[in-house]
Amino acid sequence: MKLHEYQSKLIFAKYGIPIPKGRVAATAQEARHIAEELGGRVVIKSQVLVGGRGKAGGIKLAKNPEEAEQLATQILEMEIKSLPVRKVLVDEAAAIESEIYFSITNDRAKKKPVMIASSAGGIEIEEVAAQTPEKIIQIHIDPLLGLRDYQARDLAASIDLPRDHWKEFGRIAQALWQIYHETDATLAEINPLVITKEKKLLALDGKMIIDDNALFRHPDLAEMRDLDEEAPEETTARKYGLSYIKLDGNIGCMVNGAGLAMTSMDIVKLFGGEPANFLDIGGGASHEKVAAAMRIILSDPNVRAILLNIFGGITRCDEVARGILAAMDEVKPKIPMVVRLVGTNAEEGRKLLADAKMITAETLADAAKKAVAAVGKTASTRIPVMQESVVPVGAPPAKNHQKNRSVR
Amino acid sequence: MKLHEYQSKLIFAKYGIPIPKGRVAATAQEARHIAEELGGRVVIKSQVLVGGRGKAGGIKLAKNPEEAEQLATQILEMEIKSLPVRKVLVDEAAAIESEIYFSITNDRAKKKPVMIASSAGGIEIEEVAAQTPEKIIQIHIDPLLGLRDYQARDLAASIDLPRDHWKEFGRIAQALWQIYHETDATLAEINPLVITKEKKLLALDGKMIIDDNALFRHPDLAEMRDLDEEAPEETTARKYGLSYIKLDGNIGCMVNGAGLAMTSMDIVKLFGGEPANFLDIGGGASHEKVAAAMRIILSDPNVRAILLNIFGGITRCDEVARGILAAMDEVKPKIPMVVRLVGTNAEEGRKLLADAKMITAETLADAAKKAVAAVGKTASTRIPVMQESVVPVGAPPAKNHQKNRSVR
Amino acid sequence: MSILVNRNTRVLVQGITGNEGLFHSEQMIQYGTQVAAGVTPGKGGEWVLGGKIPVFDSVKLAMEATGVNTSVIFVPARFAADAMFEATDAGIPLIVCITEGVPVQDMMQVRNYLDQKKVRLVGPNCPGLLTPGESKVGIIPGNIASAGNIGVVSRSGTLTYEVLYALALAGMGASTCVGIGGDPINGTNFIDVLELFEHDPQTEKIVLIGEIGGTDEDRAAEYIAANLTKPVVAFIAGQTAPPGKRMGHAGAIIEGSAGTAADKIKALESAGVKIAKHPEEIPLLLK
Amino acid sequence: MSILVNRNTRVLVQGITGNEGLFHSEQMIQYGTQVAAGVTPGKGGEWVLGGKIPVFDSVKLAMEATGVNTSVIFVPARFAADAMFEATDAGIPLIVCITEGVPVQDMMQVRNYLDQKKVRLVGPNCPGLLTPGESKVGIIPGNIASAGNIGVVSRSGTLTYEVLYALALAGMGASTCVGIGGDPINGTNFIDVLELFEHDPQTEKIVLIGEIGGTDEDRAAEYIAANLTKPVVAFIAGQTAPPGKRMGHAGAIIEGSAGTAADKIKALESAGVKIAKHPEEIPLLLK
Repeated sequence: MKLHEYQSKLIFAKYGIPIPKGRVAATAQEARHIAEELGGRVVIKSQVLVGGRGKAGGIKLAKNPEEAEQLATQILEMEIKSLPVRKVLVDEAAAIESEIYFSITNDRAKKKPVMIASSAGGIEIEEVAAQTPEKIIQIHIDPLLGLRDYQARDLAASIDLPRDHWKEFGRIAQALWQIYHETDATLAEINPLVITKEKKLLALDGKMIIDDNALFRHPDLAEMRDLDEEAPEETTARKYGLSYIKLDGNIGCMVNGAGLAMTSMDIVKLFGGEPANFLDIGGGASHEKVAAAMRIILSDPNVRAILLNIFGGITRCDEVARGILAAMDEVKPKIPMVVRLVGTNAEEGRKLLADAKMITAETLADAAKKAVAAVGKTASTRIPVMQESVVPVGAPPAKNHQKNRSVR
Repeated sequence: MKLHEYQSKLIFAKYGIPIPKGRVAATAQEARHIAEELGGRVVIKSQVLVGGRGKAGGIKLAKNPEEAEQLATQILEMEIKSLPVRKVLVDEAAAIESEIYFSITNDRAKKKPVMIASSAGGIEIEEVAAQTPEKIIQIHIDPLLGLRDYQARDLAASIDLPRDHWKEFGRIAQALWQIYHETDATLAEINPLVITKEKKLLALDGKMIIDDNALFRHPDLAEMRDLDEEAPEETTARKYGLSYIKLDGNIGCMVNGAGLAMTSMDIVKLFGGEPANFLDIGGGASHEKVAAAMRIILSDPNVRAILLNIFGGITRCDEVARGILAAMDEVKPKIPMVVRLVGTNAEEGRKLLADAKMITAETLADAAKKAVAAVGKTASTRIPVMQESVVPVGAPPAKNHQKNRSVR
Repeated sequence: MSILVNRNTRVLVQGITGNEGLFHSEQMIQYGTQVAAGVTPGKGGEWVLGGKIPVFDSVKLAMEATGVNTSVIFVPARFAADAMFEATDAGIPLIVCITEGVPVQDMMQVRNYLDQKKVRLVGPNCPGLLTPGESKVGIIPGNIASAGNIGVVSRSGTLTYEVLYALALAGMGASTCVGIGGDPINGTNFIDVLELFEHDPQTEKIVLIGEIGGTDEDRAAEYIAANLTKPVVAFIAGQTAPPGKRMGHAGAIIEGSAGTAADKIKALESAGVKIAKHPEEIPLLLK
Repeated sequence: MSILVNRNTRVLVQGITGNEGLFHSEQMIQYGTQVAAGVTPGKGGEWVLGGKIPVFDSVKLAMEATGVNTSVIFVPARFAADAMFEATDAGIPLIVCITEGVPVQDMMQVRNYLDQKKVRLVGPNCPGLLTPGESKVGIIPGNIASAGNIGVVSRSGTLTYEVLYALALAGMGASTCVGIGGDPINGTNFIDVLELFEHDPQTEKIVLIGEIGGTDEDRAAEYIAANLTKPVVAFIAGQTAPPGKRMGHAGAIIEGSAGTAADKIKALESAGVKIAKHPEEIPLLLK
């Protein structure tokens, strides 16, 4: 779960990392009030959960409260990568002397947290990493021991941080480690961490991602989730423990297991079709879950056929079959459905579905071919079931919305 | 540093360990007020930093506020093992079904924290350990990993705790671990942890000892030190970084290093004398420290001679010599002083002392013999220098006060 | 022969009284696996599955009483790390964690601790192990695979079943199938299993099933090129998946642009591995 | 021959710019020890002791530049654990920590971590090591000891000097003197050093100096009885000390009534060790 910049920085401040004075605003008037309180120049920063805000014009400097209001109005009317801006952060402008990149994240290859820093901080850091990797320093942290002070010092020395700042950098590093560890973050990033003209360290921007699997122990963080920032069908999917990502094709896929779901998509494509989504119903899917999954797939108006591929293991095919029947009973889809059930209780599942009007398949390739063929044949428009009840007014058009999401 | 029961229990409560309702009182009237607030029967418990309070009559049950006042008056007039009672804890009386012993401490042989529990809790636990050691369960904790939940469960199972209490016991165990770890305790003990008639777990008594070496990171705990509970000369000694323990003999000893200090005492005894104290001036003793040490030794009216044995390593003999001269200048002791200096800068040290009226010695045995002989000769009474300024009015007689202290 | 599990494997089921634990314990027993005991704290002394399997309060007690040598974990995600620590400290040499959704920082601690203790972990978030005809430890449906000479190793769950099924339909069997799980931090990896297969006389050919994300397949490719004499066929899922979610700049720095199916396929091909376009093509490439 | 340190020992001083670090670095150099570098974070690039010894910001940098093989730590107690972790992670095989007052929970973490990494620690709160005529690593005054065939191991600080001095006055010399320190949790213990002396050809006889508290001397006695062929003379300090502070009931449970000088002397005597009544008696018992 991604946190907004302003949420991340509030957490930073709680752990003692210095951040600029500032507050979040939902309206231009609020932004003006904050600018008045702060006095002097302020930065107006769009709060959206995508990168590249600056390049898109979502970050502006205002010389006075009037200009702050003006710019906030502009920014609050923007869409950045299809995401409408709903909030701006109004921060005191800092006098920057130099910019440092600093983060802690997981290194899956080394099975350890890694602390990353560079003297070449700022928005071009990825280019720095690609062009001059020697400017990026990585220090791994023993997960049982935690960050040692000497490691923070080594990092400071390695990025040639002036010695006057070592102690403060050490405190910030320990705070960032505590944040990373105590919030179950998979990323805690400060970019840039600036040295100001007043020779202070200041976290100008912050980004945090929390491990979804660990949210059960962080109810306070779970509440920070910004539902405005994700597609409504993804919200519904999460509620039911499903994993759903919308794509641009017309064959809806419902599969158990991420690997098999991806494989099903791959085969649809291999035989000339286009998958409309990734949808993993997970292990041990109950029939409520299956029904929810079907409603989500059908909420996409592009879908012309559904491919159901269930290989029973933890998931029992009879339970899935019951879910399919319940969902069909409720939503009465008018498009072709290709079903393939194999594995645990497959026989019982197939029996349950015997009377429903469905296309059955034996192998995965066979199922994909039949789904592709079905789309070719069907020309009937169908009622976009559930869509009205799922998509709130003012939500972004679903189509391009989550293009850069992935299955992992 | 030992904490009082009431201090320990306040820490317990902060970490979520259930304790009886109650508060500490310094007067009988206060005790009555607390008893009135609590209603019902209360327990009046003397707060002194020694064991065996119960057997000494320092813990009493009161049926009503009047009786609470009466008993508090009695207890506040007591001395327990020479320590006057200055405070009582007034706790709601619990209806006890059974008593558990539960603690976390250091196991120096295994180099790990150890969690200890027994179903035979209460004041006889040491006897249980001696007579029926199989009733005492020990589980070691990996200091890098911390207490695992399964270990708390194993402990609960091993002491045959009824299953209904396992979850609560697990929470208490994790809390006690956090307390032990976060306060740098060397002991965090609940004895007894009771199961009440209402089937709740309740920490009826608590004891904590904090690692003196770690107090630098716990200023809040360091403030909890009860100076009333230690000999004033020990307070002074700690202030100067000295380690001092009063004994019953008449030869004052001032030595650098605990092992050598004990050895000096042993040799004094071997040659027929009686050491008046253990005093380790530590490594790298400055002359202020040495002067303070001498004043502390001379504050004991029994002292008839002083044995100074300094073997220079980190400690430099010339610096010690300067300390001796400064102290002599100030306190002008009238008793014989036997001095032996060897090691780092011993030559310079001896030169500095050449003009002072002192008995010098080459070997440790020689020094001890001379000190014993000097006591035999001296009959002069001496002015008990510093004593008035060091010992506050109302302090306990120093003599028997700290009999059961040791050098480690 | 086979690897990791065989007819002598004596299994402990941690979380045996839960829905999944109970269902799959029964499936394992039906398959012929020696399920010797279960653990559910607070339920020690009970017997489950028709009174055949004793339940203990702790792994230690279960081990003392029944001498198990493998543990399979079905406990909920929030208790999974503790279950792995418990099994490790009790001295179980092989732990198979089926549970999905274990927090990644828990897994980093577990993995680092287990490495110290030289314990082998398979999973978490994995389907477990199957040596057809001998033993099944986990949730792989037993009826879809037959014994043979193909070693199967997979990061995936149900996709693994798909492959076993395709092999069986083609008249081929598996020596052992190892589902290593797809979590970012797990125990046994591709290389560990490839090494075991290379030294297993029964295994003649190997199937490797990978996914997008991470660099495990790339490192497996290097290992294959340098150490393996037995032929390997691979399938990589996720060729049509959109590019991965980036973990901020840090993810880009740590993992670079690696992790796409195309990259992995390229790496494996240069190691001499044949790549299947879809699972049902695997048996053809094995011939 | 000798144990642990000799003329090839190249020493790094952690905390070299502090008072104690600087003073004792000079003493070590004067003794002939190869002091190759120092570390004080934030002072890298400086030179100390007449411009002869370079100071680095970290142990890693110092090691890369100077190839030290032993580190001696003089940093304040609150930084000592970090210094030991740093030296360990940098790959220093022998760490000698002079610092006293290190919190005991810090030491439990350090000790458990170092054991994983197979690093040898001497101390903390110890006087260090001396191989007379070759190398001194720590704070033992060099001029009080001469080279010889007596191995000395001690939990004490200045008491160790007393013993070395008594040996020298009696015309005896030490092969190596090891001060293991008296803290409740430390690195190298009596048994480790006894084993090294047993296998050191130069060492013919051994002196063991113990104290009240703990059970290290008792375990050393068992080890001596079972494994040692060389004669051992011991002195135990604290015969007149009052009984130890008890760590509540827990202390009594963990350590029982053990730890008195009388107990330790009894244990050592039954292992065939001669007990000196005071340090100056040791040379007589060695004859």
